Amino acid sequence: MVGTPVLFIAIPLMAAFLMPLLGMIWKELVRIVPGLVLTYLLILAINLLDHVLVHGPIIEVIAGWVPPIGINLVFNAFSGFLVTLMIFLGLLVWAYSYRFKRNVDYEPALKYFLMLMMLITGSVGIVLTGDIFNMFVFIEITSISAYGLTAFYKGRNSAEASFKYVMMGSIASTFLLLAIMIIYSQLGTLNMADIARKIHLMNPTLKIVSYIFFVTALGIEAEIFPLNGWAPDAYAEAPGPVGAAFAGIVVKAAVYAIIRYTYTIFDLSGSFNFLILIGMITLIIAETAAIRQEKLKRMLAYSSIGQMGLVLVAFGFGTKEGVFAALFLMLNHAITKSLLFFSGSYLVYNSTEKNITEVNGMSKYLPITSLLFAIGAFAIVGLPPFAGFWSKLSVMTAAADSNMILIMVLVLMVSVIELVYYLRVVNRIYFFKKEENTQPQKPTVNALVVMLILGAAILLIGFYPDAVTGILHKASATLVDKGQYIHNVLSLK
Amino acid sequence: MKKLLVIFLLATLGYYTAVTFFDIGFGQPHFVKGVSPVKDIYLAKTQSPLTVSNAVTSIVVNFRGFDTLGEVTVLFLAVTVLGSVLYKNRHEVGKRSVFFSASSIVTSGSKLLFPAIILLGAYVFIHGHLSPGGGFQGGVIIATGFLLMLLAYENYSVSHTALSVVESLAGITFAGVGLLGFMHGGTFLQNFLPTGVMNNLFSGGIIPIIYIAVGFKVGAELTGVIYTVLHEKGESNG
Amino acid sequence: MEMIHIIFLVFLGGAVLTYFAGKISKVLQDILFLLSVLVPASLFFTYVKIADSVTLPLGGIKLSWGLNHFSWLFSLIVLGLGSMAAIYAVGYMKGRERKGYFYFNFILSIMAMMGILLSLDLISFFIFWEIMTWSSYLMTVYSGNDIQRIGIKYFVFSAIGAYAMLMAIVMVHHMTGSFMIGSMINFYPNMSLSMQIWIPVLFLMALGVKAAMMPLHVWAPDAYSNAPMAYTAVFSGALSKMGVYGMVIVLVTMINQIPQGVWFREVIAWLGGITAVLGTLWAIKQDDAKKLLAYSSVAQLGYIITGIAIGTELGMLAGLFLAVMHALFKGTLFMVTGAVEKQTGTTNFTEVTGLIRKMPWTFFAALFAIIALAGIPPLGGFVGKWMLYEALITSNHYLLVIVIFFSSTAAFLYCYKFLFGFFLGQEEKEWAHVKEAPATMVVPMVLMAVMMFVLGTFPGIILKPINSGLVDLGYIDTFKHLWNSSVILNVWGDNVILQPILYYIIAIFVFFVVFLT
Amino acid sequence: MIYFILIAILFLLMIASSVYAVIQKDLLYAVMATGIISLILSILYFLLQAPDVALTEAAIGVALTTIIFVITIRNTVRMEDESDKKEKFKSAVK
Amino acid sequence: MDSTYFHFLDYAVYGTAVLVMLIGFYGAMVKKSLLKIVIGLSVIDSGLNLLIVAIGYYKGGTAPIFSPGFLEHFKSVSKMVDPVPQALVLTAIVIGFGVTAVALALVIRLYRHHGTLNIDEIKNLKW
Repeated sequence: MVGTPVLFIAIPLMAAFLMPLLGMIWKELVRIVPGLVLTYLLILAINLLDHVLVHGPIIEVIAGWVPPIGINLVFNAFSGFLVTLMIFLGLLVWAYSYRFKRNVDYEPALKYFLMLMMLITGSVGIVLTGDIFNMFVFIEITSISAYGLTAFYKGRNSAEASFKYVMMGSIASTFLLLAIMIIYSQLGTLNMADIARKIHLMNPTLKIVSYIFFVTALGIEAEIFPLNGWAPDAYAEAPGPVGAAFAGIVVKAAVYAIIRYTYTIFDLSGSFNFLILIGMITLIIAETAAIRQEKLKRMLAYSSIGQMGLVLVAFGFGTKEGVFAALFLMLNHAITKSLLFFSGSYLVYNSTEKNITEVNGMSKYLPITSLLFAIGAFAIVGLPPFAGFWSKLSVMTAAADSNMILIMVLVLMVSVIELVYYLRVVNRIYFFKKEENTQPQKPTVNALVVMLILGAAILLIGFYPDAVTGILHKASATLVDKGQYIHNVLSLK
Repeated sequence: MKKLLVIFLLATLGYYTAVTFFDIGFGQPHFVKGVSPVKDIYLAKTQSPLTVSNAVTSIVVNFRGFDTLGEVTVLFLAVTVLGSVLYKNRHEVGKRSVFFSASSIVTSGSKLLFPAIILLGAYVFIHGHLSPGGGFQGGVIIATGFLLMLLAYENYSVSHTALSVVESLAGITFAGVGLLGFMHGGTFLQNFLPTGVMNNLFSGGIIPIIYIAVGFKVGAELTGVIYTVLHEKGESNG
Repeated sequence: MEMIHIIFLVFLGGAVLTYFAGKISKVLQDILFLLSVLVPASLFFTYVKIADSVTLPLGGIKLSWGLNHFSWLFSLIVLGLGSMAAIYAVGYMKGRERKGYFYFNFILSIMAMMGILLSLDLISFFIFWEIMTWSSYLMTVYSGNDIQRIGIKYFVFSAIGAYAMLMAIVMVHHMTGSFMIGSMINFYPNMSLSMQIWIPVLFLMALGVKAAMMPLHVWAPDAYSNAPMAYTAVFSGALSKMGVYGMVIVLVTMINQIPQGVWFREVIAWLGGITAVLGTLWAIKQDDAKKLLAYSSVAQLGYIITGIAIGTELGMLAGLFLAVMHALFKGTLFMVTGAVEKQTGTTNFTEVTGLIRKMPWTFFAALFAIIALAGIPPLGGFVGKWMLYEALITSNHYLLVIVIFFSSTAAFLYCYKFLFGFFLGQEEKEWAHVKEAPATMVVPMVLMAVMMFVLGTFPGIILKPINSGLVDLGYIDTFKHLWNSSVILNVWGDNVILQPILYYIIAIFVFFVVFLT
Repeated sequence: MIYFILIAILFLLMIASSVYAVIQKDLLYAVMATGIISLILSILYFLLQAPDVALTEAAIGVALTTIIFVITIRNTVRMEDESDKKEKFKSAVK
Repeated sequence: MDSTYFHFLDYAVYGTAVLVMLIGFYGAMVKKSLLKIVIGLSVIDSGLNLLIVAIGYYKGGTAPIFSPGFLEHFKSVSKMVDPVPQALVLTAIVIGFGVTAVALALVIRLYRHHGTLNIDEIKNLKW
């Protein structure tokens, strides 16, 4: 073993506190240090994941108090997989935004990278923690960084988008605290495993109320339908790489939280159907909204919301296959949507409006970026031989195994809509004449490398899905096995 | 129409929240039968291994110290975000908004009060493990002291560099103590100092150290918040 | 590493290499392109034997590919037409922009079609099906003005079909626990009735889209006419046959197994008939050669669908024979149109006339193809249509015979229009400078014209593989008993007594045409 | 009994000031009302045996939050601009 | 402290807290002024914090501080109120302050751009 899960939190925090000091020594350090930290964490995550897949989960206790007294971090195959994915994406986002929009000078750069690092740390914390109040704290860390990143540009709309996000976020934290307190007042504990063990003792009405509060609160972060008002604006107004970070990291963490509550903590029988219902509504509404968008990033945002709906539907099957499919979807969505955001923000780099019409004919000027965008678009609609196909196939297989024919039909119908709006953009990039007032911008070398890595990942998974399915199978088995989780956490002495 | 909808929504929400909390009950033990709440363990452990007088402090700093680390980070981030949101290029920085032209009584009074307030704040966070109060409260009190000075003196300014150095050092102390505990005992934030005698100033192991760091950090951060917001003179349209 | 793997790898690697070779040298790109189509084709016909099969475990699923007689027949169409079109494309694409893009998608299309034919499991079938869809889509939107509408129409139809197929696939997987086509077929009789109906219907939706069956044909005319002609030859000639290929399998292995299948076949046969009539009528109205041929393709596919939907041995034989012939003559016609387009810059009949002396070889190919299309002896089209009539009559579909007959009579109108419009009529000054197309374009056209003649004269050459393919599917060997009962096969299949007379007729016809000019 | 009345008055005052904070058009007064809410909260926390929280609420809620609000109001506008489009139309007609 | 008072409190604390929360919600959702929305959010926080602290209260309990002589006097800790909600509220208050500060900064920036706080006039994005 090379380290413990607590380093995922401690190291970035330490670095964050250090960064203002380091900046005084050499200004470039504030750009370099987050990359070093994330690289280290990625190595750590891969090592730990490797260890966990062989030796079983690592339960890290904090301050020497075993659960349920103290806070604990759980690094098992499921959370470990997500953490690795998040840190990998975080590293790519860092590399991509290293010299993104050169006009950023020292002060904003310091703040940008600080917030970015905290965004990743907060999301990782959400996934790792085994304590519901601690999760609340991490959600707040993530949200505040997200508010700041959304309002990062000086343009007139970014503050508005961010304010909307703050409003929704505050309401989310209110609900979250209420739910936490309802549970605490009944069970006298805040540890997830302990709660899961005792939840059957709880009054069913209170249980349902607290579950609904939880899902409402986390649904705001996870962009579930009636609560996703903030998302398109935040995606559209935030800097391009941040959109990728939202889609790939923050939302994943929130979905993880919902899933943890549904699968492990609560034992409500109807909650799976509830997940399918809200997921389906989210999927349909978001995809029909996406087709009407005129701005590229808003379209991507709605598509991201729709994909999260699909992930929830897949989780809602409640079977191991469903979880596998959902995890596969999350993985592919993280990779692909990041690629789309990355390449998309170069396609509309110099435009103020970021309209879809402004990508017209960009393939002549930005051949590689355009190609990667096209690959991403093909992958996300699930065309073989790209990565998205396998996840779509696994979702369909899981649905068929759960006898959910109607869900299958709806999901496939929505996929056709998705296909239409992505193809429209790809057509514009390749087959339309360039608009006169658009100025293509060559991507920087590091951005290009990042995009190529993601494109290669899409192709790799597309041609050789076995590269990831092994981990996904183990992770899904870990999530479904609730008793093992409780035992692992509470048997510590 | 919208108002009606909102009222309906709120009525539903209010009803369910109220019913839920009336179910829980007030002032009597509300835990489900058969569970042993963690608070009993907290109260017991607060006395014997930790020797901390203030149970809230022991929870905030030790049992749930990780939360506090996160909380400090939230404040740190809030300052960062504030700076980022209100960031202006050098030539844009406006004059500080002036509330009132302070009379000499106010200015000299503030000057007198300022050290006292700082002292009070320091006292509060140093005695965080013995009496009510602690890092947060002490930090806030210190920040109010600076606020007073900023309001009273038009030209009073706090060195931004100094603030961020204090902030960073305090933060590093917190995380560093945690990592020391990790190296010493194998878990993050583990106590590695002798705990001392209950109700002594030097008791509670690492708790006072952390709380002092938190106090400095919160003080610096909140001062930073006030400073940033104060220097935001909006070009009002009349 | 088995030969089938190597073939796919050569296709794939060739596609990528060809794409990037354009950065180095245009000639290298052309050579690489030809190599990456012709080398796998020759490898396939020399090294891959019937009943070879290979597997490839992927994503927890065992993908398996293998060859049988039936898929060999279609491989013949795909690789034969594909090679011809590839040679043609080198000339056609000379001087055009984005050659790499064209070649890449061309090779991928061929690979995907081969993949479909070789697939023994549903997943690889679906994967190749989708690759085929998007590569042909990318060709459809290669040029033209209205691509947003045309391309999306094509893709949406394909996607609806493909997703219907995906549903069927996962439902089959749910019931049988396996993705193998064989196990699906074996399990089919044990399914519940609703599944027995739904599974074929869902499959037929996907296949019907590609085969441009009546309610699902909407995309076809636009897509066929909008793609570059060098590709449309493959698109209409081979790619649409993938739908036919799947339909035959679904019809034979599933629908024929259940009593309700009669109604299915009836409906599909009628859909085919209606497609044929309407396609012909639409084609007559067109002024643009591309559009005309596109609608004519839809109509011809209607014949094929009718033939295979009848389901008797003779009907199958007719449908498959027509499929082969259609690949040949429609491929040739699209190539001709492409040649005319390249030399004159337009494909509108009202603008281009009298090219017969300027482009004699092209005219020769067009003439043969048109004769075959119209169903005039001695070229292949006649044999196919005759067999189709026979099949319809022997299975008591008298009304359908009338419909089909009406359609093929009406087809003369547009056949004439095509021939007359481009090649006959007044020679205008405007086109005085027009020259014959380059050799790389002429040679494939002429070769295919000759092929048509050969097959029309000796239909037995192609009927034998069709027959063994049908035997693979479970039909009894038709070689002996059926061929005896059919007049035309009796005469032309075995001995060639009537041959000189027919040549005479054709010579008179040609003379007549030439005289007219 | 005196406690009863005191507590009741505190509760009523809290609700009243929250209503006032929401409906008052003059934002400065509204902010003062939130300050009063925090003050009452602080007292209630003491009564609920939570001195730590009371201290925090007094410092953060009463002092800091209010000050920041006030600074913000000084930097922006003091009165809530509730003028609907209708009213604007009216004034335009006049 | 007599019992009537606590019976009254049984309902009044929760009732007041929930009512304050709802009033805050109403302000945040209906009001047009950005500052009013932020005020509403902070009112919500106040109500919520009261609610949480009230959960931890036990009748006749003492503050969770082991002042000198506490154990001699009470013998056991069961007379203490629950310290956990208090610790949580401590965290929640600080976090709430951070969020409020961020929201106010955004208000200032919106005002800088638009010269107004009215939501109807700021709406550039679809709400």
